[in-house]
Amino acid sequence: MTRSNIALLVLIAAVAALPLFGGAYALRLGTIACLYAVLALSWNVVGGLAGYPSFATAAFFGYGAYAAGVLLGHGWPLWAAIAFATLSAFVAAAALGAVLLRLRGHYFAIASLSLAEVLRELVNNATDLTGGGMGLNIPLASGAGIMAEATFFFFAMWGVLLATALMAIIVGGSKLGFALACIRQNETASSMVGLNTTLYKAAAFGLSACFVSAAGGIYAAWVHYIDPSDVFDVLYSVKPIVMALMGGLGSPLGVACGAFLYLGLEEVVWRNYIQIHTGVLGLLIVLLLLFLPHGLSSLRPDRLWRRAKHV
Amino acid sequence: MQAAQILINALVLGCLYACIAIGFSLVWGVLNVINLIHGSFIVLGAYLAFGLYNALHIPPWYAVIVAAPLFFVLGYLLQRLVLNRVITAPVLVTLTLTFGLDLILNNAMIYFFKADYRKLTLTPSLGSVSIFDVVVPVDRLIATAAALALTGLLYLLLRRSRIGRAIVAVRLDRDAAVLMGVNVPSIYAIAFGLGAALAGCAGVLMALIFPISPLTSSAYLGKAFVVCVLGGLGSVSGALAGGLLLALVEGVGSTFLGPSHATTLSFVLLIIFLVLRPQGLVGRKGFE
Amino acid sequence: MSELLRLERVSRHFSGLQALRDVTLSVARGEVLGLIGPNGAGKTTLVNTICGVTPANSGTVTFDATEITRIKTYQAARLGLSRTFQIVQPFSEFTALDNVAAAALFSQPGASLKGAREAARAHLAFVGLEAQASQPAATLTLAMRKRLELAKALAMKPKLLFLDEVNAGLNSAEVERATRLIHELAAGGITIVMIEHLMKVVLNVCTRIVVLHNGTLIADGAPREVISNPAVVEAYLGQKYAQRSAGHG
Amino acid sequence: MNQSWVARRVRRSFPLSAAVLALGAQLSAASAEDVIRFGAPLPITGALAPEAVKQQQGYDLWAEQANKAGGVSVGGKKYKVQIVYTDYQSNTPRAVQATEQMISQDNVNFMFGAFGSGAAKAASTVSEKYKVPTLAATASSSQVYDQGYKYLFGTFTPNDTLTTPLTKIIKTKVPDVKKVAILARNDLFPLAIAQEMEKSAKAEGYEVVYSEKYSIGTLDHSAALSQIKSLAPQWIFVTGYTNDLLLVRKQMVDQQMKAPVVTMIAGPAYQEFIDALGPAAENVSSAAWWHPAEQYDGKDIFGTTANFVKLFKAKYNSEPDYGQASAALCGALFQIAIEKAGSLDRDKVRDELAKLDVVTFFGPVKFGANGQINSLDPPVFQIQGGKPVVLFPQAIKQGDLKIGVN
Repeated sequence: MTRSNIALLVLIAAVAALPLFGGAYALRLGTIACLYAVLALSWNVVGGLAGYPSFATAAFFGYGAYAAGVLLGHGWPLWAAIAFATLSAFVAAAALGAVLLRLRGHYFAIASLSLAEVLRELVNNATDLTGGGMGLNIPLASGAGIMAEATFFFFAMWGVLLATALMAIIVGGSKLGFALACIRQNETASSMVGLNTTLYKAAAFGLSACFVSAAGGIYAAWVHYIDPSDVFDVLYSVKPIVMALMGGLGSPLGVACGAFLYLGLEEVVWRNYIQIHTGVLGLLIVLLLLFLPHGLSSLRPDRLWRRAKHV
Repeated sequence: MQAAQILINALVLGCLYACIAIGFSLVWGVLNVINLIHGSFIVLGAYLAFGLYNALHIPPWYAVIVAAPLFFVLGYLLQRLVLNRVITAPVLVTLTLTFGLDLILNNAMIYFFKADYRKLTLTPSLGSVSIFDVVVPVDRLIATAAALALTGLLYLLLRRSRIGRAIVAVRLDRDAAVLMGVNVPSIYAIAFGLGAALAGCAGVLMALIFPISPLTSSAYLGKAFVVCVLGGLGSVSGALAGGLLLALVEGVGSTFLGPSHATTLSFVLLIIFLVLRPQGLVGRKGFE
Repeated sequence: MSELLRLERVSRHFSGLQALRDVTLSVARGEVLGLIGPNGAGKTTLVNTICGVTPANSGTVTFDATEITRIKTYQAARLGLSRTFQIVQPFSEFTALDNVAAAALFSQPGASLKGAREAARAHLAFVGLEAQASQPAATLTLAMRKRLELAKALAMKPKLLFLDEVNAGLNSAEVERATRLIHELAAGGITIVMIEHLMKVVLNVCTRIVVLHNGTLIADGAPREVISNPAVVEAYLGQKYAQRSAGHG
Repeated sequence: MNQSWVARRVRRSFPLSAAVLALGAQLSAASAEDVIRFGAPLPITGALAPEAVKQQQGYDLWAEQANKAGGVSVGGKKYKVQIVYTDYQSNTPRAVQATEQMISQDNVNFMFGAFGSGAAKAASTVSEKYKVPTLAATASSSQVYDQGYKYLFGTFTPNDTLTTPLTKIIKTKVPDVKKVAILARNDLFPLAIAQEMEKSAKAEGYEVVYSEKYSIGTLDHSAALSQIKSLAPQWIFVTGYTNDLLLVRKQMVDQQMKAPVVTMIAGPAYQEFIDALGPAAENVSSAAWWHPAEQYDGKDIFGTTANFVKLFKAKYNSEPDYGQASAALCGALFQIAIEKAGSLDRDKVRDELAKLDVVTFFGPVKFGANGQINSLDPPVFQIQGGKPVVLFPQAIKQGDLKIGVN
């Protein structure tokens, strides 16, 4: 249990205290912060640990939103719908991963990117099941007042974040994490020492999907109305990568900090530059990648002299 | 009768798709960078054509000659000053970087050109020509002819000129090219400039047919992706093969399955090709 | 001595290039087989074909009485077929210990990470790298990395060990040391197939030699006879020289 | 391809400074002396950006007129009007977040709905919870008003009020229409209109030979159009936003498709559609919730329709369309309700809105129980000689339906 993992759990516990002093809007921001952290931590398993540039997060998020949304529409309780969304996402992603993860580099990136496109069009055309282009109404999970509902969904998303963080910590220290690190460094050598790369990659892809799908389900119940082009938006695939790059790839703590930092920047930028906020966001991404490739965590003084040596 | 119409439509559209994709394919093949700004370059080209036509009455097929150098310089500088710093980084960084640049360019276009849709309407509208009741609009024919000319020009450049040979050498084996005395960084910049020029010119031609708005950039980018993977990377023949296949699939697909399934079909096809034949129809295996 | 590995008419081509042509070969338990031949003869391809990196297009490969022609690389590793690479392939960011631990961990299903690290320490000691245990593999010298490869191969508890030019790029003292290690391994009962150009090492260590030329086996026998066989000399040094040497046998 | 360049796991003992959550949360709420603040979430970026420009023009025109006339009188005291804009990037969840942010952070008094039926519906859940009266200027689908919300009102009549009168006119004026083809954009509003159209057509005994959806962002419709052409329908009905309809119409001309009646909804009402297509727009029929040719004498701040059109042209030098008019109407309705309620109390203003029965420049305004307006006859019109000519309702009829679109 490295110090950084303990710090991560402390950070998540601190976030849980938000309802004590935050209003409804702060709770909404807190829920989105937990959502972003779930996306980034889940992506990190396949993108940071295994080094596979996955752009499939949006596909899993949309899948979870619609899977849970449809089930909630048919009267399922929230926890059952979320559980189904989580498990089915793991199985589907693992099976898909075994095929897609045979590709590498750009080809894998493009395949994972088009996964969301295919899923969105399938949902778009299954009008009688998902409402297609007309979107899907999700019945109110709990009819209570503003604060009650805001707090309920905040803790629901926070629960998923906690589960994701524990998963990330366990995987990091386990045989799976060790195997993924081997695969990232040299996949051929890994298979030469007896590592079944397809199995471990599929497991990593499944783990990167299940909690994102759970978060998608909670999200659907929270907004009460979803439509395909919103929940399968490519930004859900790109943002986790930027967050992970911001915080420093690989370590769960860095990735989580990256997620919170990203939300802070996005909120400030979105609020103050109404007309040009997407441009400002783009500028941030470019500057980050050009000048801080190892993420902001590499800004700490004692690391600076080492970085200078690299250049 | 209808089959002939679908076939002709697919042929014409296929060439346009090839023209949209060729610049993207060149940059991907040579620099091994997935250039997400490609769609916005096309839209910028369309705005240029719109501006030139409305202000100076220069029709698009001449505006192409103006667009090529302008976009080449834009692409060259962008690569030299920005992309070159991360060119050796893994796909993650370069792809996300071009995504950031696209956000900037696209937002700038919305801000300066306002988001509403513009359409370049030629005052003596060219109408359409029909050969034994298969109808093809003249402006589309012109765009297709120009597109073929553009891709042909690139083919000759890659085959005949020194710069072209150097670009192909870098695409095939960067390290070997360095040993042969090829100045790789400048070839990268030239190739990216060329890619941007091709995108700009494609945009000018698209202005003839499609409405102009920053919001269509993602549609163009999506087509470029699919065409590159179907046809094969970095080669003119690949772009043509991929373009024609995509146009045919979309045409047939939307006729028999309904138009809303056309895009689904093209992305499903993309994934099938990626898994079974990543090098595409005419591409060669053996490079990342 | 019972047979450990059998190849029957194994061929392998790479779209036009015929790398292996009808190779039939048998390796008995405990043998130290030298696999020699000029560059491009197909030696490494033969090893890759056996280990499943480039499966044979025709013919069969049987190992320890089970057919492994279509085997996946990781399954071959788990059966006890382990190899070192001609161009060294370490996990550069891992420490030397973790490199060997990875081999110990994944070659025996059910092994634990902790147990694998302990076993790794012993293998590192055997090849004389325990001092570098916590150093990242990328910072090791070539000789050390070669020995790390050896330690990794040993950590997989191999029945059959392929050494692919393990002495390439080493100075004479390092070669001396590597040869001593191979002697100890052979003494320990591990069957070894060595791809090697240094005749001094081959003659010193190998119990039998096979020669590969243009993908076909052209000689098989005791080291002394094989290297004086005219066909072998011709393969290595070309036509003209072969007649002259045959002249004064 | 070895990826150690960035993806190397960087050992770090302690993370960055504390989480940045606090950084983003606070924005100073403007001091609210005597100003009424209206929240207006708009899709300034993203796919619906062109619609945001129109909405903002409508809102700003009303605010300017209200302030020029000294402001809104609340129980005798005059209050200035201020509109708070935010961009929800044509992304429905962002519209929900923007609505809550404006209500709880910027303390707006009242809300204008987000653009379109989807976003308006999602955002209405938040404004309903906070009990903030919301006037949705562009939400026509009845599904938006099916959740029994008390604080949501909409100034567009249901979609079938557009398709039914149109079908009746075609039934009487063009007897040889038998087969109808429908092509709809796969999006909430265009799809809802297409479904209503299919119902109205079948009700009138027409045979719907083609009814398909095209996905958002489709660049080329030639395949679908050539299939429609082979079915030779007499009436072609296409729904979508301006860009889609421009594309479809141009490609119909490219394929020399002719039909007695071609109807397009939500495009021809915009001047850009007519300018961009020129002759190709001739005889295209359509329907919309409002039209500049109407002559109503309203009790609102704008008074007559003609006066509204004059003010709009003076400020933006272009013909107003139904989107801009509806946005301005929402402002005017809020003004009437606030002045009648004589207070800024949200419940009082809500009750006034619910009881409203007034003629405005937009037409007679009366809200049904579910909050959707039901007192308007959306005009049917056809583009003749480059100008939209009203065919229905009878009160403002300007011409008869011309047959034949080529």
